Amino acid sequence: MASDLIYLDYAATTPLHPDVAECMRQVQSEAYFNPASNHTAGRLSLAIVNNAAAELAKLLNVSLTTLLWTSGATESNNMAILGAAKQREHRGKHLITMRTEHKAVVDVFRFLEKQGFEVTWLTPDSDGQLSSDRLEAALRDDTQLVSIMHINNEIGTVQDVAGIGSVCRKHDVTFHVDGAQAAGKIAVDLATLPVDLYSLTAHKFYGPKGVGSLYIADGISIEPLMFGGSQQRRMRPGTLAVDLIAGLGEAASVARRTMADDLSHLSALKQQLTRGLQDIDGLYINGPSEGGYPGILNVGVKDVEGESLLHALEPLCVATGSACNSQSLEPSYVLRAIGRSDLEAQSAIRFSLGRLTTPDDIETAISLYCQAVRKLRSMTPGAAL
Amino acid sequence: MASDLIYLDYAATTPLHPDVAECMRQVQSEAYFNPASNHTAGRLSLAIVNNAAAELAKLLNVSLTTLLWTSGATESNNMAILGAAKQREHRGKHLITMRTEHKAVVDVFRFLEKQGFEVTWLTPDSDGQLSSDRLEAALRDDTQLVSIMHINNEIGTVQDVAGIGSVCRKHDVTFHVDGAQAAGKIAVDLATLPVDLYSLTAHKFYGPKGVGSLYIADGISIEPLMFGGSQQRRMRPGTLAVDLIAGLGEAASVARRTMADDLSHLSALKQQLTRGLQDIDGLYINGPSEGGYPGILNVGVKDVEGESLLHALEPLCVATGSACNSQSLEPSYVLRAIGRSDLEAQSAIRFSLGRLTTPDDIETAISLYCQAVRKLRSMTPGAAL
Amino acid sequence: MTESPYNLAVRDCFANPLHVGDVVGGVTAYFDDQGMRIRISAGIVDRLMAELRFRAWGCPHVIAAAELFCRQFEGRDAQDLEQFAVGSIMHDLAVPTEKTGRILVLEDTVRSLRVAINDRLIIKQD
Amino acid sequence: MTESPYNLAVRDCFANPLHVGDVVGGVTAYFDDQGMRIRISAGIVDRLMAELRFRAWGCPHVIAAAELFCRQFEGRDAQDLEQFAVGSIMHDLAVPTEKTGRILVLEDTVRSLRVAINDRLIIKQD
Ligand SMILES: Cc1ncc(COP(=O)(O)O)c(C=O)c1O
Ligand SMILES: Cc1ncc(COP(=O)(O)O)c(C=O)c1O
Repeated sequence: MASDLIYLDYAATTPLHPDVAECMRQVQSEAYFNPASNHTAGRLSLAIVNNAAAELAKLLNVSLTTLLWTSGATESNNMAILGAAKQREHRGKHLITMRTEHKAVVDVFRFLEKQGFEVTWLTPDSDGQLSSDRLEAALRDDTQLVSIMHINNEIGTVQDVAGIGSVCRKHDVTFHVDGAQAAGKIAVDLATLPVDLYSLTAHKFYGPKGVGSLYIADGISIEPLMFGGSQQRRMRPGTLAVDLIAGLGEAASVARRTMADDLSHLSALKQQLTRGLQDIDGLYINGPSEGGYPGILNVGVKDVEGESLLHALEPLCVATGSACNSQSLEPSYVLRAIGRSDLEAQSAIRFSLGRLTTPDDIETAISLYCQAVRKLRSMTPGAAL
Repeated sequence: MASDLIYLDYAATTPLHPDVAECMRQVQSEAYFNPASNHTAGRLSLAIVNNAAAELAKLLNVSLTTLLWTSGATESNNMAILGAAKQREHRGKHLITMRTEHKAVVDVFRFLEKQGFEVTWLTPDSDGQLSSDRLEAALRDDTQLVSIMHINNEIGTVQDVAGIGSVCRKHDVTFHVDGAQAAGKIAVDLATLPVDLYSLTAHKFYGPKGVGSLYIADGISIEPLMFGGSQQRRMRPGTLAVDLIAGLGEAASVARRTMADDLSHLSALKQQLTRGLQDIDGLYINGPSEGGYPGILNVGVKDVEGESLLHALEPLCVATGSACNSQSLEPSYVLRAIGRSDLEAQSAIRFSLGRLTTPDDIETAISLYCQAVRKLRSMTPGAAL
Repeated sequence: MTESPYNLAVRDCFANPLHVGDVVGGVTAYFDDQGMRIRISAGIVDRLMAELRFRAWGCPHVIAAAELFCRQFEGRDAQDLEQFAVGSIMHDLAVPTEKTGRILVLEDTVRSLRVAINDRLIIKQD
Repeated sequence: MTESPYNLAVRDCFANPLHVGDVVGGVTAYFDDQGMRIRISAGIVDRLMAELRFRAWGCPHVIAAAELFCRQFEGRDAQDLEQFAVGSIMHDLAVPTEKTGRILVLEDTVRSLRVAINDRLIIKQD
């Protein structure tokens, strides 16, 4: 990367942790075999896969056999939601999710709507939070699936997964959680959380891109998304990418070791950033002012156009709205759902911080942001003279 | 890998070409960004993705916009077959494939059968070959999709894709080709071949595992398999794994340079192997005795049990049947389809050769095979005395 | 390899706008559409637009377009505004076609500026 | 890390079978089931199975089981065959349960060997 760039887009993707990169290199050169192959080399790769599964199982506090390898959270979400909805279709065709979910959840439910399912789209409060009471009120006799994300990718809201899950258990409703922004970043103990399906992706926590996992609690069964071959108990066919899986396992292991330090590092940086920006006139925080995930700070500012702000911020690499839809200029639907106007949503900038972010990076970010706002405001016509 | 192992299972998976490994390392450390991110870093990754697409497009002689990134041929096959079948459901519910297809095709059609589609399962001749006449005879007014693989993964048969494709074009039937064993290994010119959908996977031609592609000819539209986000023209969502994609592009570029040499290298080795084994009593070749892909030789031998043969062959890493189902002991359905008995199919060994295979490896393979057969036969009871 | 969505001209006009401001006592035109807002003011000396200033609220293309307009027409005869063409600005700044509507806001502003200058000149001639 | 589907005992019995062959003139039992074939012959000296030999067609577990049987019972009293237990062979060779049927072919062979030896001994006693 051009050395003058400052990367504050860790929620979009992270670099490989050096141990992960090293682990993958080793597997690529010494154990690149097909874990399904019935020979010594294949078994070497299979052992590596099993070892990685054990690492991920430890991170989530689950048993090894509850985890499937996928190509990422998008696939995990599709598999979980489509698979559960179809499997329990007889139980009812009512599904519940939130308006602030990631597209990889929203668009799956939109598809199911076209297939004859009925979806209730809950709106969270202005912090992005959904109370379990709100959820309970939305449940019906024919509700069979609820999908609520763990950490919001745009504004950092951490949902009350335990509370929402309990409500689902009480009503015998399958509960899926999109944990793409949470796994490996905050403690996720699936032995105690009442969650049936949990999606994650390695590249959000310093693991490789192109690999993720879906946790399927014991006793839960879903229809597969793909067919072919007997890998992964026929639930997800395809040659296992042993190096990617090893990388995910290593990233899980690193995350377990460093999670506490990561969180305090991020909290300090977020505080520094929040303080540095707070004196800007017309600045507001999108999302929770307290209690949110410390790696994400989303701010908007009055009377500044979003695209120009983003351009003026270069060499800061930050996001407007979700990384996944930042190529389009539509105002973020997440910000709209928590009550922002189109205009407000347009000036939103998501700073997402990570392990390699330094206080110097934050200082630079603050001063670039202040400058950019000043400059753009100085250009703004008041009104017709 | 333990240095005494001899890897002759290139059809299961291949090691990374050094240029591919190097390219991926560079991308991982310098351009690990999300190509969908709207900032300088993201655009750097996007340029790398576009560059890789250009390389793959050159390999297949197609335009860039016809290619989608997937997680591998399994996903490409599922997407192509399910997506085409559903898209053209109004046109008819009759589908055609072959009994010798890979599980990642077979099981998709089995699923479609359960969904109310009717599938004709064609049996190839004893070489594994399907003539376009046989195909044409099977077509009906309500046939909407034909899926025939390019190179068979177990026995190396190369299908007459041009002939079969012409028949499909003539009858306005969508034609999908599973090219997992062909792309990057033999010339595949999709500008001239009458193919609508073509699946491939990088790890079969010295690229990374966990990434593949689906070619969708201009004018062909299919339903997506997954939903979420606007990546890849909404056809395949999920964060693009820029390093894997770069690796696939690099592997395509290497393949273009080395294909002719690869093929003559493999032909020489296959000849050496065939000659070395030909004197064994009761030995026969499964698949085409001539004209097959030179990287694959599948042989069976009378009066020898398969599992013991495989074990006696260690440290040779070879496959019995397809890599993907070699954990189970069922006789290969591919060999059954070309007319082998269960017993014959059980002793089948697939040698699959690759760029790094040496004449010495082949010599060792020959002598281990001869020894193993001798030993096991010496143990065989004639009959009740 | 790093392809910016803004060409060099946009980046220069955006980073170094030389014409931000207002000409006090000058002729002014303002337009507001599509969420974009542009104000241009001209200081007229003997039919010449001796000074051109702009303020704009919009994406980098809109800001750069306003700046480029000022760079191109400052010091020229007010008549020359007839020659102003959105097409050439779109081309110079490689504006993506989906943003055409935004650049038309500049066109509207320039047209209204021309009218206002003509009015002023007519008044003066009277 | 490389876990073989065969434990050390299987690998040893398979790689170094010491009892392949036939005892010419010995007592012989043959069984053929589940696609497995096992023949065992015993050279009897004073009720002792002085020599045990096998031939087998089957997977490595079956071959190893036959070899292990010979190793365990060679030199022992024919009566001891009563003690032969599939369970202990399955355990020693860590045979996966789905292969139980195959090992039962060995049991059948051993049972038939016992009967044949008894017959021979009775004949001799006569
Ligand atoms: C909340 C959330 N869910 C799902 C995804 C999709 O993950 P991936 O792109 O790895 O499939 C992302 C990231 O893009 C995310 O932030
Ligand atoms: C013919 C064929 N099709 C499809 C596949 C599936 O490829 P992948 O495992 O990379 O998804 C394979 C390899 O396993 C294959 O040989």
